[in-house]
Amino acid sequence: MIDISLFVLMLLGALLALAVYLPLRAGQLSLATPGFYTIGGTVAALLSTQLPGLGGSDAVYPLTSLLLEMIVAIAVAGLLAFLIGKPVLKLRGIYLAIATIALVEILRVVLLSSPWFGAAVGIFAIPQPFEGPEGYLIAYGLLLAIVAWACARLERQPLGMAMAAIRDDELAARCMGVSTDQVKLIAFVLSAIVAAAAGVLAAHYFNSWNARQANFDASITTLAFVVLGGSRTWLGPVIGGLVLTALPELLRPIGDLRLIVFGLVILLGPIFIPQGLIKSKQS
Amino acid sequence: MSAPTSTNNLLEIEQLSVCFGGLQALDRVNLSINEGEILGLIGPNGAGKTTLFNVITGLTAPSHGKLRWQGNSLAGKKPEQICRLGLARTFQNLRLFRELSCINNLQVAMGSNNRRAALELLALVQLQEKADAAAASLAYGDQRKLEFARALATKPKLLLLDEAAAGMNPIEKQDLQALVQRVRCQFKITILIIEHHVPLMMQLCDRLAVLNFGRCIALGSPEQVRRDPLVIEAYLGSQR
Amino acid sequence: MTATPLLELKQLGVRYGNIWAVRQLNLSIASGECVALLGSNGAGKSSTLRAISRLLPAAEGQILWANKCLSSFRTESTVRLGISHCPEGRRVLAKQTVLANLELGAWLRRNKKAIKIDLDYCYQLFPRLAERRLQLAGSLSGGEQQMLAIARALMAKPNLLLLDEPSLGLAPLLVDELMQCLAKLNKDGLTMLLVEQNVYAALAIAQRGYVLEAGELVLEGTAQELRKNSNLRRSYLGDE
Amino acid sequence: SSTNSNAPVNLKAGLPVGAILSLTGNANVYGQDQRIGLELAQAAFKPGSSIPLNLSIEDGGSDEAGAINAFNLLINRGSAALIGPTLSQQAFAASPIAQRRGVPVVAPSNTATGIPELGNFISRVSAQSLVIAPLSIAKALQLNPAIKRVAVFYANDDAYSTSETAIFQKAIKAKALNTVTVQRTQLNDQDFLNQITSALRAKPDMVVLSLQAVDGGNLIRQLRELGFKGTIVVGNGMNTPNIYPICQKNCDGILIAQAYSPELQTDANRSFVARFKAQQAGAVPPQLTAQAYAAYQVIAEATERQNKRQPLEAKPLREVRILLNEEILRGTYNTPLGKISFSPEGEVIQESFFVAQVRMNPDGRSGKFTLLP
Amino acid sequence: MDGLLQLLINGISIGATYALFALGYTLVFSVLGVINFAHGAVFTCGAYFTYLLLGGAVGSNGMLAGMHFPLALPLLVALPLAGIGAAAMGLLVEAVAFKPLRRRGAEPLLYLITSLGAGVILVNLIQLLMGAEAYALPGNLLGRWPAVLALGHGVQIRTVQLLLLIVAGIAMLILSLWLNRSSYGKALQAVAEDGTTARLLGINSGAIIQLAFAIASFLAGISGGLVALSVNIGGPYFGIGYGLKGLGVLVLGGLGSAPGAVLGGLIIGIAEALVPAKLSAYKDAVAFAFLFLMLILRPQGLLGKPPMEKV
Ligand SMILES: Nc1ncnc2c1ncn2[C@@H]1O[C@H](COP(=O)(O)OP(=O)(O)OP(=O)(O)O)[C@@H](O)[C@H]1O
Ligand SMILES: Nc1ncnc2c1ncn2[C@@H]1O[C@H](COP(=O)(O)OP(=O)(O)OP(=O)(O)O)[C@@H](O)[C@H]1O
Ligand SMILES: [Mg+2]
Ligand SMILES: [Mg+2]
Repeated sequence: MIDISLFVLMLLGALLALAVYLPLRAGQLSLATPGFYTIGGTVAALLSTQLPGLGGSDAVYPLTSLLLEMIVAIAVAGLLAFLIGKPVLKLRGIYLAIATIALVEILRVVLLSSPWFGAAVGIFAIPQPFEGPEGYLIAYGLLLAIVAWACARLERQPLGMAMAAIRDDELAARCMGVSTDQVKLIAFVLSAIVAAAAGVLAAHYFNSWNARQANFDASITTLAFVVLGGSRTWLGPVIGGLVLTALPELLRPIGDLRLIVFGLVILLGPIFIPQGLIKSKQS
Repeated sequence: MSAPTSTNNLLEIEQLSVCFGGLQALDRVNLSINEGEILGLIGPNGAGKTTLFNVITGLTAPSHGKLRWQGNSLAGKKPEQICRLGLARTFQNLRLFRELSCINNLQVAMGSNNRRAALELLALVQLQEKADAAAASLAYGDQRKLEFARALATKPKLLLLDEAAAGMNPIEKQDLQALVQRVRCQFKITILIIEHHVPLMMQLCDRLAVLNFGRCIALGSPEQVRRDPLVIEAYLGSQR
Repeated sequence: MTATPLLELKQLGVRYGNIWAVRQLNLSIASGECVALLGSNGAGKSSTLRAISRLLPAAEGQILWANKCLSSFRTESTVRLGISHCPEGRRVLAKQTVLANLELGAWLRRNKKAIKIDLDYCYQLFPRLAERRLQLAGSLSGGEQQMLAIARALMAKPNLLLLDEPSLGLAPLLVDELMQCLAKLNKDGLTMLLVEQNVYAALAIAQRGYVLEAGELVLEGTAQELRKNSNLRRSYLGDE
Repeated sequence: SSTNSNAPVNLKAGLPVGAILSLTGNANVYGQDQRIGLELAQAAFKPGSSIPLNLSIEDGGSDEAGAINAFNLLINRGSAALIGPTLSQQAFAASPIAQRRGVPVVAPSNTATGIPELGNFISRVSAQSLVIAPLSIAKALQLNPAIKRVAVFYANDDAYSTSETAIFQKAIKAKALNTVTVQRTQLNDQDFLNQITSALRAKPDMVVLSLQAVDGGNLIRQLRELGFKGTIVVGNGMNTPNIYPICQKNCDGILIAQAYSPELQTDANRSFVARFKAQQAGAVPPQLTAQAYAAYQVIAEATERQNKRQPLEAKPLREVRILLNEEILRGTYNTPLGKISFSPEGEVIQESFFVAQVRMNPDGRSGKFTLLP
Repeated sequence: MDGLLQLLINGISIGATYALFALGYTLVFSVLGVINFAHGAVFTCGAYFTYLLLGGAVGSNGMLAGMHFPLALPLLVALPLAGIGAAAMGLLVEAVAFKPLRRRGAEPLLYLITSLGAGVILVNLIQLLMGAEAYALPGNLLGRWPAVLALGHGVQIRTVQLLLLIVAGIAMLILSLWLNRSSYGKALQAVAEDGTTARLLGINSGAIIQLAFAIASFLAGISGGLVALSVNIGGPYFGIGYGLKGLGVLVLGGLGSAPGAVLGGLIIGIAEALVPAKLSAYKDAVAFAFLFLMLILRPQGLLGKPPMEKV
């Protein structure tokens, strides 16, 4: 019933959800994920179409080039997150959310308006490293496995616990010796890296890339993944991302009512399962 | 180069003042805490005790005055840095990591995921059975004990306890007293404690400092302080 | 004592998830009485009060107010009945001024003059609040917040006052004053259910008392009986 | 569970054909117009064909992921050809999938440069404004030779607008007119005060705009209200009667570049318009509806011809797709758009383009495109 | 000089729309401490209600195709009625997306999602019933008033926008009086800060929240109608576009402050207007960059109160 290409998008959804989850674990409602995702995609699109040396005109785009793109995108997004994280993470709660949305909007408008990034049309004819969706499935599966494994590990490490402590009470965490600024920044940078890596693959998978992906809707939808899945442990966002990405597709048979039912799910989900599909151990 | 100060002064507070708008919460307070002692801080409500804690732990910037920790200034240090220097505190209004389990609360403070060590600390405050319960689900008194253990988990040299015995009944207060004394010996730490329950403080503390309207009005052994007319008038009341 | 109690708990049970905090509690308060509810940490005292003011549902048993079952009432309606609950942990509205907190305490009352009189009474009871009337409640010291919480509960001019550890965090002098004042209020006809760790003080003003242990009633009697009860003395008063 | 493309094509209910339309998301208006066109075409071509099309319409949303999902879904269901997607951006993402899997795509509404070049399986019936835009500028000059100063508006984040305005601007330059200002807007803008007051300060005689229908309608209304009296030339994106109620009496007199005119007097168009009117209470069909209809017609007629030449029955799906694609590109079609055929790349070759002038009825809410000779 | 004046006027009149939108947001924020993402959809409902009440017919693509309200009401009647209709929608949103969560004492994050869900449902319901097409209110609603008023020196303002500005001003005045002067204002804040405590004080927080939703949605309904008068209803996503700007405006002015919402709206409007024509494509970026800088420099917004934390 579910098509391979949908599986690919589901894995992408899970990755983006993890990117939202990371700062949220540290109590930071950052909605910048689609921005870093777009940056990752743009880096990949530019490199693979503009740098002939990478093998963009080969029949099959070399995996090493893909890896290289990944590294560049991660570096760019990570660096950017590091630079803007410092001032931005001083903001709290909804203010942080709005500031990050503002950044995403700025990025979108600038990318859509500058010819270097393909302007309104975007960059297209992006070379394919894989013959079909199966390749992407494996690549995304690997990426997700790595990120999920890292998150799971992180949660058991002092850093992960410090993140959760900051969400509960930032001030108390500071008084217990947690360098909250540093922890928040790490979470933010990690999130940017995950999103950018997901974007690199997406640019190839989508054959084309434009900055419309970086919009407010996307920010909120990925947040919905996390909330519905559960925001206390890594499995929550993964499940949320998988389920909510698949849902609109699974609802196709009901035709015009599909988005209404989708809306109902995200309306009723938090009401009936306030902790999300995956609960934390305690309480 | 500053001359080395006398070694047994862990923390020195000099001419410390704090203003909130027009309100002088602390007024030229001088106090030095000796290594290994239990120093009690008492005074009427709003005298500035918690504010003093806040200044020491870097949460409130002093408007005036100096803090010296083992001879080095604490000026401009962030709370987390101060904590890592070896000053840990509890909060008057309980600030646990409410969603985390008791054991995770301690692990955050320890900065490690060593379960065994955390369990030992929990056992110290008799909460080992609640190890995996969320902190928010504990009764008030138990939350206080957990905070105490959490502060200990940072391996402090100086432990600041704000109203450590609030919400406990007399027998529990006695337990706490024993616990504090034991902790001092076992962990070789110095303790600065705020508490309104005077009998407890009399028995527990080596010295008592009394704040009133932000000023230190008395400092000395419990006996001296108990007899100080200023203290009786401002804090103890005549019947005690 | 009058024939029908003002408040009656019949076989009350309260639980959090599947943990029972209170079980099979029978308790009654006659109009004009002051009843103390005692017990150690986690005994279920606060949970009992929360059930009465309907912050928590009664998992079993009944709560009767003048023979009327409260189970269909919401918290705000219990206030309308005249039940005023001064909760554990103060819960002052940190972002509003002291005055606004007090005014909100009288939210259901319409008689401006009477409100003003009570406001003055509260200020007289706690002069510190009068000094701080325009300060944000969140910036008060712990004890000052406690005063505010008590004063706010009084502003509702209740028929039944539920006090959860009112002396918590108050300086000794103030505890004495508060207890005297509560005694006077009770003499003037205010019914009270008093949860206190300060057992001496509580039994000094209460006419009767109940003792809970791990959620179950272990002892009840007049204040005098309780004061004399050796078990209680041993386990709660800390007498040798 | 994808259909094996080596298995014989399933003709039980007709030749499976899929359509991917933006029925939801912010391009939903276009998708809805297109759906009507496809439904009309189904009714028109099914009877009397030896091998009718079995059309399934799927919502492609208004973004790339949605289009990709719908493309994959329909290809896996064994579609022999596809119609869609609605937006050019979506085409850049989704059409290469069809190209790789050898499924012919006839795009009904992609106008960005580079779409047919995505591959030999990709063609379109939606003409770019290359021919029309200069035509409409010429017409404006013919109506008012005094025009010297031109203000240009376009939505800077919209693929269609940016493509078309480039053509317009070239045409303006070619006529030796003076472009006094170029104002950029954003796709979802509704209020254009700033751009308009700034443009009016440059005292243009003519305004040329490339915007989608709703934005364009708003802009024209505000332009007129703020006192612009000169000529207005609008692009292809506004070629829909939906603009009448939007700019109301302010629409009167605007010149519009059309890839489709309801006034075109051919049999194909007359019967199309009649069908549309019958279904839509006498309304006039918009361009998007006509183009969707034409896309369906292209596939239906190509199928019919191919089947006559070489019955498709029992042929492997893969081969059917290839044959069908070749036949699509080979043929000439009498569509409501006029006579069309395809370049080898798949670019539409359309004979008739139109410049129409809007004439509003006195009620101010309905009007008519009158063709300018 | 006149050019600059015109730009200012432009900015103010565009800003008035943002301000009106943000006022409703701010009211809900002041009681719940959360953002109601369904606000944009309620605003859209207001616009469609106004259209229908004015006698407009449903276009061809919706389920209600061809239907229309039997009467064509005058604008002054239709607008308040649309406001009431929107208020009803707002109450519905509150009942399904907010109340159940409040009962459970859920964390604020959840409200964002449930209200988003409610918004998605509303938008798609509108599309299902009314179709995706654009609708325009009749052009002659202002009666004898000209479409544009000349203010002298060649400076002009569209009459509709003047109207919007006036409504925004009045709404702000009433709201801030209500929030700051009446005892309801305090109760509202109490509910926002700590619902449990508010209930312990006898405040019927449910009723207060409903009241706030009703007022905010009424306002949204009226503004939806007025904005539709100014720029036409572009489709079911009409209000969503304002949602994001409104959010920015709200934060710029300071969460929970009615004058802040208006000030923020005007400032963003003017900032956009002052973007030179050449760079007009970047005007959204400029507005958001401005917002971003403001946040960094003054995190609590222009008129917001700085957060206070006592240990
Ligand atoms: N941020 C602030 N703004 C204004 N006044 C403040 C602020 N913080 C504290 N105060 C005032 O400073 C005084 C000292 O407060 P502090 O909390 O230190 O008292 P305390 O001695 O701990 O009292 P308690 O025993 O009641 O806890 C109080 O009167 C309080 O109202
Ligand atoms: N929110 C909660 N979730 C789960 N369990 C709880 C919760 N609150 C209290 N409990 C449990 O219910 C029991 C009774 O708690 P309660 O707060 O009523 O005790 P108490 O008598 O008031 O104690 P204290 O004197 O410490 O305030 C305790 O075992 C406590 O752990
Ligand atoms: Mg204190
Ligand atoms: Mg308690």
